[in-house]
Amino acid sequence: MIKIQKENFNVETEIESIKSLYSDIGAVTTFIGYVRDTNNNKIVKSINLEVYEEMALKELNKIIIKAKQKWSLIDCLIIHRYGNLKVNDKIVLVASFSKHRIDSFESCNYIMNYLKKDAPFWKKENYNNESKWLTNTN
Amino acid sequence: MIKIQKENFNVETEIESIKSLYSDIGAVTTFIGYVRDTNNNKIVKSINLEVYEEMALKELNKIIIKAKQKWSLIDCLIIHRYGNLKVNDKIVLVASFSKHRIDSFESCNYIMNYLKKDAPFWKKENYNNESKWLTNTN
Amino acid sequence: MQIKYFAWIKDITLCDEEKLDDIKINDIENLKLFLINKYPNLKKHIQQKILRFAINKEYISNNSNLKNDDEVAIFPPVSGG
Amino acid sequence: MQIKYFAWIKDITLCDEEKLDDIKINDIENLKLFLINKYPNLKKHIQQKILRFAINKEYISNNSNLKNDDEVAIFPPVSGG
Repeated sequence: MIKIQKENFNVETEIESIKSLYSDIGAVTTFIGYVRDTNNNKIVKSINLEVYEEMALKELNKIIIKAKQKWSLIDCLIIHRYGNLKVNDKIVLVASFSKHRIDSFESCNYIMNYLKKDAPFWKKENYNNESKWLTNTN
Repeated sequence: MIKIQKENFNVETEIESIKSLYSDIGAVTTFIGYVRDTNNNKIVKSINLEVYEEMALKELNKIIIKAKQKWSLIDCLIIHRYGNLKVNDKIVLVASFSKHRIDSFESCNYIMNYLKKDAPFWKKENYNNESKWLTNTN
Repeated sequence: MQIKYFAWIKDITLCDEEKLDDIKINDIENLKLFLINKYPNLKKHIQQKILRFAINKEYISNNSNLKNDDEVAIFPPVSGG
Repeated sequence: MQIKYFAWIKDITLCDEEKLDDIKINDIENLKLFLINKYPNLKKHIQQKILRFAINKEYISNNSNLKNDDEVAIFPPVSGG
């Protein structure tokens, strides 16, 4: 499942909404990204997250399909927020559900790597008197 | 933080209780283990989880210290349950908190690997008419 | 043809999107020339090849033909996650 | 000296722990001999070296001396997580 939304999310509720569908899930790996208070030695006040929503849905869906081809996955969840986010706010959740640990670990990592490389989201960090658009690095 | 407990836990609440202490956390990787309904082609009814609690605390603490030496970690959380657990119950939560993604991913994986190798917990699976003590494999 | 701009590209184009139905642009290379002409500040970014182009929500890497009902998106390197 | 048993070892010893204060056991090898004698069904597991020993909650890999106030734990391969 892929959700692109402004609203915050509850990690327990989101994981449980998928976990409760399958009794053969033994392993869930999640990654949660947050807005940090500092970046590149500057104090961050907030960020603006822009998305090309229809394309992001397509790209994230492709990434999940590729991950399912590489690992034995029961389900996947990606939630990515957009809009104005404050320090400490959650930005993204990726959760991989599988029978065994290795599949969930590796696929969660893989999905995050491709999300950061290809999914059309852009962060603008707002500092005290200025703003800056970011570019993901590897 | 290390918790060895009978009770269930809420992933959102547990993560937030640590995340809320630090505004420089940008990345949290978690692993959640669950009781599956089937193992080795047998239908699992429940499991009994036994622990050598004082030693488990010591071992898990050592694993966290080693992880902090290898990666740039802000905090770590391990919750491991014991006692009688039903299918779909959570067994374990490992969460690694860091500024950047790679540190949290790799350390969470590392902690789970050593937890499964060295932490003195034992699972007994209960099937319809019999029970079996398990041994972790790699 | 619908052209969509994202992130700091919009600071140069001063719009989120524009329709180019009356202008004859039949491939991405033509579109680049059009953009450089209309927005001189885009020139160096287009020449440095740091921008990404998508047609109908799919990345393209080479020059590609454009049809009148295509949605073309132009954006800088992404920074989600 | 306190000896603690875990998991299926308890199905053989039929107890969780026992105190061995009056018995002279001064190292792990001695303890193994004592255990094999008292619990013949432990013999093959001890000889196959699949059991792990801990003194005062620390794993040991070689033979180690034992003091009277030590807590020794004997257990099969773990299966947590």
